[in-house]
Amino acid sequence: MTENNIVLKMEKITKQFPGVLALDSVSIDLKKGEVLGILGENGAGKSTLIKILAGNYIKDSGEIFIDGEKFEINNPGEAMASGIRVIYQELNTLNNLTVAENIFIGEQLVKTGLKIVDWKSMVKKSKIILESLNVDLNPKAVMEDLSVSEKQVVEIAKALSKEAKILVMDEPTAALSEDDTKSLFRIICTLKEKGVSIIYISHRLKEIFEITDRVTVLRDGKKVKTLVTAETNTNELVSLMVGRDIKEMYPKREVPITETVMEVKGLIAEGVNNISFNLKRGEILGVFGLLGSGRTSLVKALFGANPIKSGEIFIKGKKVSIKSPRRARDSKIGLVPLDRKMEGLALALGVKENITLANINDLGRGFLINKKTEALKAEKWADSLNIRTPSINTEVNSLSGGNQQKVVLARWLESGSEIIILNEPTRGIDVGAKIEIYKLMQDLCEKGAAIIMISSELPEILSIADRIIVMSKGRFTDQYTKNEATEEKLLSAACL
Amino acid sequence: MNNLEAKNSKGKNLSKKFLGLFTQTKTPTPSLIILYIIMAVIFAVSNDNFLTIVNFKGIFNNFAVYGIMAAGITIVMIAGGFDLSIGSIAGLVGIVSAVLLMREGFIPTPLVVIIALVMGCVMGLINGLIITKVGINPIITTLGTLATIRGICYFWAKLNPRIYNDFIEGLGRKFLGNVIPYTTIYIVVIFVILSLILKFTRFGRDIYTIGGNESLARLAGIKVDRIKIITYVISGLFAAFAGLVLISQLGSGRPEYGDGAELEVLTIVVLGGVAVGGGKGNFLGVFIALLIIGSISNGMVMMDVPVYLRMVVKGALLVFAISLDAIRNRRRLQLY
Amino acid sequence: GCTTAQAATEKTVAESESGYALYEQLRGYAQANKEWPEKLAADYSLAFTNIMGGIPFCESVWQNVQDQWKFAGGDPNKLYYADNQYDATMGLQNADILLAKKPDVFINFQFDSKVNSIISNKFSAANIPIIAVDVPTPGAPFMGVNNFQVAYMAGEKAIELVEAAGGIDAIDKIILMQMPSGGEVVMLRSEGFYQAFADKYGADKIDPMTIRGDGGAGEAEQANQALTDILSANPDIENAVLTSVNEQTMSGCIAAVQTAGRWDPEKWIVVTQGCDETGQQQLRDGLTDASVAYFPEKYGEYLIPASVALMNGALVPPFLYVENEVITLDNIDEYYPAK
Amino acid sequence: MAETRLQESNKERKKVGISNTLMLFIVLVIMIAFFGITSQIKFGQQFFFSILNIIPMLSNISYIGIIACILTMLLITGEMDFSIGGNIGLTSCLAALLLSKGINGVLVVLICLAVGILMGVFNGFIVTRLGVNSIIATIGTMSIWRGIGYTLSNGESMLAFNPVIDYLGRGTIFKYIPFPIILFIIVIILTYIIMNRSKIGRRIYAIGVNPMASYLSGTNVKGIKFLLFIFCGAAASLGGLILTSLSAVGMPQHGQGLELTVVSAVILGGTALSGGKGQILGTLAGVLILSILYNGLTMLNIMYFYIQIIRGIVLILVVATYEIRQSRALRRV
Ligand SMILES: Nc1ncnc2c1ncn2[C@@H]1O[C@H](COP(=O)(O)OP(=O)(O)OP(=O)(O)O)[C@@H](O)[C@H]1O
Ligand SMILES: Nc1ncnc2c1ncn2[C@@H]1O[C@H](COP(=O)(O)OP(=O)(O)OP(=O)(O)O)[C@@H](O)[C@H]1O
Ligand SMILES: [Mg+2]
Ligand SMILES: [Mg+2]
Repeated sequence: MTENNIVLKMEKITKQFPGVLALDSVSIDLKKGEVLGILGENGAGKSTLIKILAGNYIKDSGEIFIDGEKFEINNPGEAMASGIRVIYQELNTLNNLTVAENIFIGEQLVKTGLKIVDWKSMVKKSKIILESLNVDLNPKAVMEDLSVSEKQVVEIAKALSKEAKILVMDEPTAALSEDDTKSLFRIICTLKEKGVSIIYISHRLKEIFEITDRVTVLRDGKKVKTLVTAETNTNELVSLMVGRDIKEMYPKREVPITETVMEVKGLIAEGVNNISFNLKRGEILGVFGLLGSGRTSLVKALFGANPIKSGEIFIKGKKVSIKSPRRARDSKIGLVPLDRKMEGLALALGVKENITLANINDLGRGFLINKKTEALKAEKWADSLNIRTPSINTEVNSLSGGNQQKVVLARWLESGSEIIILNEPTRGIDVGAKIEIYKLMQDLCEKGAAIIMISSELPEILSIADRIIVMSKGRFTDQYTKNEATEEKLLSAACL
Repeated sequence: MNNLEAKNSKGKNLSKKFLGLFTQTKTPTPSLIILYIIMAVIFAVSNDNFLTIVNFKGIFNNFAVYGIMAAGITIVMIAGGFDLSIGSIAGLVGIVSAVLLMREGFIPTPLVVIIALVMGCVMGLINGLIITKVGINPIITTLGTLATIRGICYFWAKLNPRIYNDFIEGLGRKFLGNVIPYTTIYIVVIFVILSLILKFTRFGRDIYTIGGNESLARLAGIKVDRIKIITYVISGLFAAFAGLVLISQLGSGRPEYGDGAELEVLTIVVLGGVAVGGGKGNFLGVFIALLIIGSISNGMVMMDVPVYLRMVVKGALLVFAISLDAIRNRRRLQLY
Repeated sequence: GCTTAQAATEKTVAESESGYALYEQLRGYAQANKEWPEKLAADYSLAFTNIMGGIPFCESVWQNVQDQWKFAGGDPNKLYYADNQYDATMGLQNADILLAKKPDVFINFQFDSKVNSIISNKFSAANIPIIAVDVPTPGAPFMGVNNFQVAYMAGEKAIELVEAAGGIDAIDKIILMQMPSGGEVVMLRSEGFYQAFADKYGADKIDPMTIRGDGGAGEAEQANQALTDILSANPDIENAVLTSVNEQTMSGCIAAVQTAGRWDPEKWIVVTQGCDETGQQQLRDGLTDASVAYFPEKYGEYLIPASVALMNGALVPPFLYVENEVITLDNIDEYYPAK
Repeated sequence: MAETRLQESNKERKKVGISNTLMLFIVLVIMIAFFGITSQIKFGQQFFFSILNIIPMLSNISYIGIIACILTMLLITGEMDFSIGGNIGLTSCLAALLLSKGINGVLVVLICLAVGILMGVFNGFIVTRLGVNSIIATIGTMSIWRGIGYTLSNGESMLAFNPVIDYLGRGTIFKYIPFPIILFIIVIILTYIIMNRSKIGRRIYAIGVNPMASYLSGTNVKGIKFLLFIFCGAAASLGGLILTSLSAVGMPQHGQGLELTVVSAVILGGTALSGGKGQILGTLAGVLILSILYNGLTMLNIMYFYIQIIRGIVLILVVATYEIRQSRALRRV
């Protein structure tokens, strides 16, 4: 390969955050029309690297070359102007505007001449883009009414709305179902043919192998290695990422499954239509479904955050009415929600405060908080879940996605929940952390907890769940035991 | 609950149909219109002078000043900002112009008008710069400029200039064909133009984006600071114009003019469905809110409600209006 | 009859010799409106609160107080000032602040007579004499206008004009633009006006034709809006009698009538009170027909002599009423020569 | 590992905790020094630094301070209560009215507080249950309360002398310290403990930062907001009673425009109106700065409109300095 087809070159990029050296002289290069994967554990610095490329953060040192020319990026505008488009890891949508408008934020289509915003063609164009992603979303729909997954699709559409030279995707499929992912890959391929260069960040090795040409591995802010995807394999990548060998990607232990702890009969709620199932002690119940199938609505209903219209819930044989998350918590149910930042964390508060948020009452006798107790509780979980943070008082805001997820989980472990509902627990979480979380889930089961796990990631749900129920359009369609279940069965049931 | 939702969605279709151009998604306008109709009926029944041209001339002239100020603050608030200094700006512009006009023909009228408007823009610019460049919360900033500017007005307290200038006098008093007050025309024109700008220019759309999520706006490459500053300049400009109308209607310039206008205008704008914190709002809503607030006091004089009770009724109506709207617009039940 | 009259005169003479002599003398100095022959105010301190800084009336009062204080040989640095901004709470705070400066006399110009009672307690506790301006302060000599009387005078003048214009039956409405937020004392300024009419034509005739409006905080703006509403509520008003609590309010009212396109100097009988600079201008512009002058620019001519008298341990008459005058276009130049 | 992290984090906490507030208190000290010196120079005697000045000033602002502290808590949850001024007007008229009916002072106090609580309940209801924007909702109730005050008193002010009421605002402890100041101090201590040490305080902050997350963690968001509105109602009517006592008069105009004063003080103290940020001590500093500024300038015979100008500039300058210091801190890292 000759120098001249190198579109982007980032040389010795260094970035320091309070207490963290996020990037330590990292260099990458990107060829015309290639897909470069970036792998790394949570906090490895992937997002930081691309945020610098996007002009979102200012690098402390290092150089950026585009088409061989040195290029200073001081703000997102300049980055976009030079053909860099980014799909950020965090959702960035305006909830009270329409889909079409969100897709064209900051660069609305205008009629030639008067420069008047051209709503018609914006709607038309967004329809085309959305169709190419084959989701049927009404461009005129208001963002607010969309489910997280639907929002994620809009994010992608936004990045595709304009011709890009370099397209960066930071975990674009985190919230996507298999189908959406497939159509996304189809689009990536066509873009490649058009000569667009793509940086693709994901924790899903499956995808890395499927779509990338080369892959760069980061660890703790340092670049470990760049390899040609075809010439490597899962184990090599994983061991490069985590710095040690990993035998089992989806470790599964045999946990004795005993009596029923939760029973749901004919549950009807917003987005949920007549769901019945039961959950046993020590069991991990997987819930599978496509975008908008009602899984989140279901768990929200179970957790009292989505009013139940009819149906009954029994916990340990006792009928309970869960009117609010408080009731849910008191009946020892815990929820790790889908959207960490919006629903999971108080970002401006410290790790400590977030871990103890669900059971402030136990932070000391009576009216006051015993800071010592609190600190020790927080420390315990920070250590045992190995949450990477300078201190337990650091704002969770500055933690990487994976570590943020651990904080949320820690909250429910701290409040000793027996029924733990995890909505996409490993979304945006690296292999190492994933395995830790799988282990954690099973430790909990051994301690007698029962777990409901929503997941769109087939290999994960297939190997971790003991039983899988499938939903479609808010209805229950089918259920399988671990041994019966196969990808085909699940997908077909999900499309019923 | 169900029929409520039904009404709600019907209302939405309605609004979609005939409010199309001026409204963003989810406007409170329909409920405001309904409320206004109810009010109008009550007032009209209790006093047949309510539904008369004479009366509406009065109503419109009464809220002219607030209406013009509302135009500016609406833009600022949609962009997520806040401007409490408008009353003081109007006051200062008013008294200074009046002083400039004291010596007949000493300074040509057009020049006075220009000076006035420029003053408004400059004060708006100062607000904008402090807020964006120093990065102080807009409420604090404008609370500060409110006090400062009001204080400056009193430099001219001793001379109390009356307006003899025909042009300025006509500005807020004349009628088109002896029916439509000029002031009404100003408001309608201003609101329509600003609506078009909001709906059909990138600048307008960027205002909504910034108000909705500033960091997102920055990521999208929008020049956030510049646009925010412009919104404050606009607000200052309209406050200045309001100041001119004020001295025109009152026939003199006094340092206390425009005192307390900020809360009145804020009430109108928020009632009109402009979200505190930004991202939402449209001028039709503001206009109807203007009508409602304007008619309340007028209607109470019509029904001659005892002076002391008027405050109570006014507040109650306000609370009722905003509650009605909240209930109507509650699409999913409030969790927290 | 005549004996009692004699007794009365003797009594006053006696009093003035015994007590008020100094005051009378100083009053003489003050009216001369130049340097006093004796610098009696030297090395005394005087505290003055203004009811509402900024409005012409109060500015004139304050100006005259300062001038007279200088004439009396007072040290400007020992003339303490605070602005009550028509706010009883601020009046209270200011009183406390000025009390901390231990003045020799305190002139209290604060709108709520009842709040004044606590103020007077504090100062008498520190035995600092008070002089009340326009609004009574318990136990303090009162200087200024008798609100009710003045309003009554205004009423009588209005009646005179009504009669001249063809009698009360030619009048559609009597509009009192009041200022409830100013408290009772200020209310008297319009109720006295009403009383004059009631006494002349009988309450049952006057009541139905009386309209009371809330002119807000005594400033033009709200008065303007209030009258605009009243006008639209009564589209048939052509000939009206209009009064208000002060000149600012009135300027707003007149503007409202003009804006409504219903202004006709012939048909509107406008009598107002205060006759500060705004008022004089309105008279000259033929907007108002008459204004009862309070002569704010003369207040100091009463206040400073009284203060200095008190400083020098002399007595001061319990009531120092301004000689009010009804000012019209005919006599305005006697009192306020055109500039 | 845990221990070291713990210690370092404690250090960090201290660093963050006070900076903003500390700066305000420094400003305060500078101001006090300035006024002390200038008044000495101008008048040749010390008017400012005198019991005769300081004590009355403090009791005059005590009711503002009490309300400000409570309002701070509400603001931190991201809600606002503009109706405090109207509440004061209503309360003071009610109190005077009841006293004039010869009702026992203690009973009057209790009734007024109860009514204040009711006003809080009303605000809380429309804001949390009907989901009305609290700014405009309370602007509405503000005028309702004041209007009721005018109606009760028929626009007239009423003398309110009564042993109990008198004591509330003008009574003294140890012969010198006025009772309202004691009340103020108590409120400061209580609110400080609540916000910095207590469980509910933690919930209040969390709600301000992310109501959804708090809700999904089992916090009763609506309930706490409701409670705080009630606190505000009670605090305002207590303030109303104190003001009634200080002026010995009940009048509907009492507390007019107070809302802006209090809010400026609170913001000056570093509370974010968007919620989630704020400190009681900051509010205390804010209240003191604003009132001492007025006191000192009046002491120096400064015309009111100059005072306004200076007040405005100080407000902006203080917060500006704060912002600048913060952004520097960020850049340094
Ligand atoms: N705004 C910030 N302030 C302070 N520290 C930050 C900030 N953003 C990121 N960091 C820190 O920099 C490191 C790298 O973060 P980054 O988000 O790049 O990791 P990542 O590779 O994207 O992780 P993930 O796979 O979970 O997204 C982390 O330790 C994180 O705590
Ligand atoms: N509270 C609600 N009110 C109205 N509609 C809702 C509500 N919650 C969800 N929906 C709608 O119901 C459908 C199911 O949403 P939900 O988020 O549960 O699907 P999902 O399968 O969880 O999607 P995801 O892939 O994000 O998990 C979506 O179309 C969503 O827009
Ligand atoms: Mg990342
Ligand atoms: Mg969902």
